[in-house]
Amino acid sequence: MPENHLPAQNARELTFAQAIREALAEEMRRDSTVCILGEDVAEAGTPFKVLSGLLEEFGRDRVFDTPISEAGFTGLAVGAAMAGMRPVVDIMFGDFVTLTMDQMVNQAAKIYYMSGGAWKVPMVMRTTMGATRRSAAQHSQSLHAWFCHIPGLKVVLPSTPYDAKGLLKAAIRDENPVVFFEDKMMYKLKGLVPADDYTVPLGVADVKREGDDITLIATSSMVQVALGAAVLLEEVGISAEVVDPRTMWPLDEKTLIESVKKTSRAIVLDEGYERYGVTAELAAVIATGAFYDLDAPVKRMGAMHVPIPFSPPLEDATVPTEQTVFEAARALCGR
Amino acid sequence: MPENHLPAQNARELTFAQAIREALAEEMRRDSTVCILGEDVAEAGTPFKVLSGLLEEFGRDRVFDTPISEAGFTGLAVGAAMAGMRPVVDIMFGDFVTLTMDQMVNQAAKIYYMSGGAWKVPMVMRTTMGATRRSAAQHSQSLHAWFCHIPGLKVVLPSTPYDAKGLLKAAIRDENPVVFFEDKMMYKLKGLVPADDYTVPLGVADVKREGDDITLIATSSMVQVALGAAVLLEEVGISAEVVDPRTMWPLDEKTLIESVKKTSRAIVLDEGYERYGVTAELAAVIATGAFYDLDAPVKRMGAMHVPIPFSPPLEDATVPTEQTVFEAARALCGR
Amino acid sequence: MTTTVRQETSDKVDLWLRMYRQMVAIRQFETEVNELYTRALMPGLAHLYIGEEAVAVGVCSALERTDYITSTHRGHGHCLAKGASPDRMFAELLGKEAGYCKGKGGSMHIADPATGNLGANAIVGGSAGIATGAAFAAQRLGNGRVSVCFFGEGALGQGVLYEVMNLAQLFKLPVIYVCENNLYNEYTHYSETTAGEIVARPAAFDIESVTIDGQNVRVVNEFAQILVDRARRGAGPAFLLCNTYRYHGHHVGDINREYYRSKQEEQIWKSERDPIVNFGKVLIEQKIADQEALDGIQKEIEAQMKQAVAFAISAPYPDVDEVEEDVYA
Amino acid sequence: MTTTVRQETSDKVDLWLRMYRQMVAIRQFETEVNELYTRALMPGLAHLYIGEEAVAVGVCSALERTDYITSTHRGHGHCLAKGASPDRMFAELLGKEAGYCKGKGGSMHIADPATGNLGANAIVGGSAGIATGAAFAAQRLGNGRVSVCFFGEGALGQGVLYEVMNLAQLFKLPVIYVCENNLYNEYTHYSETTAGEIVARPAAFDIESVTIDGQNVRVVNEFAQILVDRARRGAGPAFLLCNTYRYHGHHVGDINREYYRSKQEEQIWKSERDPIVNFGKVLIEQKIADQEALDGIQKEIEAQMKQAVAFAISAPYPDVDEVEEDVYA
Ligand SMILES: Cc1ncc(C[n+]2csc(CCOP(=O)(O)OP(=O)(O)O)c2C)c(N)n1
Ligand SMILES: Cc1ncc(C[n+]2csc(CCOP(=O)(O)OP(=O)(O)O)c2C)c(N)n1
Ligand SMILES: [Mg+2]
Ligand SMILES: [Mg+2]
Repeated sequence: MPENHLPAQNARELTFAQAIREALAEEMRRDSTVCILGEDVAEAGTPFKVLSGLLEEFGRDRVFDTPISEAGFTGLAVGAAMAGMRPVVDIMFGDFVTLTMDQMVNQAAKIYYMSGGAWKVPMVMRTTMGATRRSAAQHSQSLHAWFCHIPGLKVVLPSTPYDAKGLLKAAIRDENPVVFFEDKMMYKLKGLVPADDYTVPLGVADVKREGDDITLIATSSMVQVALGAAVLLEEVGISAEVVDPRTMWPLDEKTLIESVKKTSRAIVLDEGYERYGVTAELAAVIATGAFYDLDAPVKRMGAMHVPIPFSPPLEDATVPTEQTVFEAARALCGR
Repeated sequence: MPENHLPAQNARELTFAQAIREALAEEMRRDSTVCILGEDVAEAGTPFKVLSGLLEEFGRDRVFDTPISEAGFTGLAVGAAMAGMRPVVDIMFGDFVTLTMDQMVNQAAKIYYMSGGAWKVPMVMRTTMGATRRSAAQHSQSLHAWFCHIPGLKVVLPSTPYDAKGLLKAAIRDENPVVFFEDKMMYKLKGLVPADDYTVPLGVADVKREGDDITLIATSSMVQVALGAAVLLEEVGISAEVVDPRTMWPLDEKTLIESVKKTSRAIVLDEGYERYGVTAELAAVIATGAFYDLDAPVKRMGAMHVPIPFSPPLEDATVPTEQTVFEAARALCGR
Repeated sequence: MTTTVRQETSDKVDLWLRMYRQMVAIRQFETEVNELYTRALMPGLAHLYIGEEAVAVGVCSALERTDYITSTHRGHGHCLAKGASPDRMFAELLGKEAGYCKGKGGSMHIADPATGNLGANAIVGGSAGIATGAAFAAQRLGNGRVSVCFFGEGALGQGVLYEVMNLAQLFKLPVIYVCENNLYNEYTHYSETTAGEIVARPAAFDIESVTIDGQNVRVVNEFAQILVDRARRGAGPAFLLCNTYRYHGHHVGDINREYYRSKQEEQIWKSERDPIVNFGKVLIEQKIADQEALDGIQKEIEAQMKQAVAFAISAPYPDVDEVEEDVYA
Repeated sequence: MTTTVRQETSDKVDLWLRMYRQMVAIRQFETEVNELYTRALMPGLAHLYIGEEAVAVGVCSALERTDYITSTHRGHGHCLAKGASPDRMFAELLGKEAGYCKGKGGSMHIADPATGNLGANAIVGGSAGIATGAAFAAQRLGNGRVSVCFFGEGALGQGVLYEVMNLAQLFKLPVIYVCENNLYNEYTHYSETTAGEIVARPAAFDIESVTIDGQNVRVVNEFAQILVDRARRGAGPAFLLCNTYRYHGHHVGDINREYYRSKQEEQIWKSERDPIVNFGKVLIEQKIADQEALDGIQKEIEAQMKQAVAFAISAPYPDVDEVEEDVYA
């Protein structure tokens, strides 16, 4: 059974946000080169209050409020990482990564390779994703697929407090630029988190629930949706396995494929746009890897191909829900 | 037979670059709101000389040299389009689109939707793609997959002079923001182009070669590679069909799926990074649409998941070639 | 001669009264927004413009209806000052079909071609390119329009602003960059995020730059008029720095603000520099209105806003099928 | 006292001769690059630094080996001045395993930790963040290093430059922005792309800004030294505008240039303002060297460069398997 299903004895219940904060605090204590840069990260602790208290413990030498200059402070972090720091930059809404693409993609991602391994860029970009917060089209996107497409970057999408803490600590210790996506609707999600130091390695998927009839491969907040759908499916006699890749790159293809080989049916769930996004890659990987075992086409469920609307009934229609996943799974299983 | 296999009687042989230039010139003559903005587009006619002569014909009121401000002049084009112009912006190397993502994605792509249809953004971004020019990691990327992922944008990847001209004219006349990718290694490619006014509609795939045993779905410069591979395959008795989607969005799924249903085998070829890119979407679409007809998993061939290296032997290894496609197709056909 | 003077005076009276009414309307609109939030009737959040009314009103009163504006996340005031109607605005804030964007945009994306409003924008600095581009189009099409880009001082952090100011000056575009310095980027004082003098930045691109009291609507309007006329004449872009203050939090949910600004600071701005109160005093002093008239305006607008809110509340949501409409034109 | 003076003098003599040699080395290196291109021995293109040697040499001579630089597409001069060895540079330009980046970077991406070279960069303005960040690290780690960001005047078009200048001044970072104004952004005169005075831009962020003759290596070095010392003391960032000129085309393939600049203009810069020739005259005047000594330097360096080229030509390409190495650390 995966490690996080057996939390250590000293585990406490924490929210997702608390788990993130704890990961940062522990790494900042462990390594004085870890620092935080972003807008309203100091006194305000970000608008989501995820970083509250870090300024008090670590002071202004470690937690830096920046101007509203996403490209600028991300670029600064790239150089700082090359020259001996381990910066963690905070991009408030994932929609603003648009402004950082040159720094992340033409610089951070390529420096190790372009320099033939001479310079490395150990930095983390933490940012958010996820809709249904009534924040409209420029504050609701899940743009992680862009980073997944770029060699040189690692991309992490935690789905539980346990994973969030362990993966963030691993990301900070990683020698490469890592982009870490937090679903802003999940900050209050609770879960058991050990007090002892631990990391979750990047590149290892986690079977969040075992099952036999269908595999639901889900990322970030969609893991909870998948788990909810699995309960509904159980009621109609369908046993669903829920697999969380946890990191999009490196991607643990083996675990995904093995699960689908076992169940012979799969739905891929991700909150990014469905088209040309994460669901496409995962579906393609499975369709190839489990080609001879699939009893039905892999079903993809992502965000509808529209800018996220503000109006609540419209916005709610754009993302997969327990109910829509339940129905899709039923249809796929032919029951 | 598709229209472009039967060029009108007044067709001439033009290079890909000439076809682009002619499309722009014709549209600029037809519509005085069409203008060009970019770096070194006027006297220099771009470093690729694609726009040579346009300044002479249309003057400084229509062809604007800009500072090296990709975000700035793209943003300017968005506003200009809203207020009655039809700007065509030139992003010299496709690698620099990193700098325009906020303008294209948070602004251009969403304005029509966010305003409930009140404002539209009829603009075209022309940019380049393609490796093997010995330009290294920051001047060789093919980042079109990012735009394909974003609702509100259309994405065009022409593969012949005929398509280039017809698609560019259609893009300029389109009421939406369109991103138009030109493979810089194809500018000298020749083909027949009618002198008469014509457009190629966005969203219609083209069967570039008919065949029975395997479908090679290819974009941009990969179409020539696929056609070359098809010739090699013919020699070993494999009949390959080559299908060019021409536009990534809107995507003509039907034509792709029908071809694969007929041949029962498919390779998807695209010069973008293979991971989380165009090949994933096309493979997923086919794996679903032709699920019951496929005799083998869809094979994806894109750029290797590495920053493009400078060193010629390394760079050449990163992209599919006639030979590697030939071999993959043979393996897929089991011969 | 006498006639002209009288004409001017009555023009001025009209303008002043109109500006006063508009400022009251914005304040009352925003008061209702806060109320809607408190009563949990509004989805999401909103950024109130209360305290800054003189900027939007002073500037927009210098514009023609066909002139362009772009606005920000704190955009209700700009939209109203440019002529938007409160009922369709409230409807938009509640995500209703009758809203300016059919409910698809919400508080941060109100747009309206009829009043030249190119749209509010939730990306800080995100409309700088758009406003500059509209000015480019106006120049190319020769339609004499001017474009105004409203933004908070936080947008000075965004590089694209410098890119487009350079372009605007090179092309001599009719665009006015109106910077609303309300002292805070969300929860951070602007002095922590802004090196040097603000107006030195546009000035570095040779852009005409003026710093004014953004709490005095007459001053704002006078300077805006000068810069707009100048732009319309073809003399190029300008930068108008308006010093102002927001009375409420960064957004409606930002209630406990003492960790980033003092109650005392808020109190001083409210009691000494309120744009509506102070302008009301001027109107009375100059005998353009008496207290009763001002109270009447207040009442009338309150009633109008209540009605507009009621309209929005009872308006229907868009049909769910609408979600896939308007993606492509 | 006498001793000190003699000491200073001999220091100066050493420095001047070293700077002279370095300028000659850069010119000779670039001459060979052009030759490699003409003889079709080099893959791709390269952007020659000939004419601008005094900037890289003057600035880098004010730096310690451990100080940082970032460079541009026109970067050979900066890399050499910071201490790179020509053989490994040529090897890189030819895509060979022995190159600074194992052949993976090529002309535009030479990087070398041993000499503090954070890397050339093919994105205009692309290294502004990196240089600023290295200064940030130096400050945080307290290692006393200074960071220099070289860029052409074309990079003034990139917004990120303003974002990081603001950050650098707010954080008082030890970074020097060295702007090489060689008059052209590729094929467009900088006056068509640059509104206002260049140095007004950094000055707007309260950054110490100086304009100097970039063709005079002594002037460049003196001012660079002042700004570097200042930064090392903790006094914050600076901006050094160096007026200069590239003799060759934008890149080696840009041969017919008359559509964007006159032969006469090129001639004047070459004949009247050549940094090597003019500095050579000073060395002779001041009796630091005679013509023969200078000719000797020239010969010696020519031979050295020929040898380095030969090394690179005969060096092997990386193994094809190398293509998948170094993607992740
Ligand atoms: C590019 C970008 N970065 C960050 C944000 C988050 N954000 C929204 S408003 C704001 C502060 C804006 O301050 P200012 O421009 O002064 O406007 P004000 O709110 O004071 O009117 C921030 C950081 C954003 N919307 N866009
Ligand atoms: C972001 C970006 N835009 C455009 C280019 C293409 N480009 C390469 S060099 C250059 C001109 C640079 O001019 P300048 O900064 O003055 O440097 P110089 O070549 O004169 O040394 C341009 C436009 C680029 N490399 N990066
Ligand atoms: Mg503010
Ligand atoms: Mg230059």
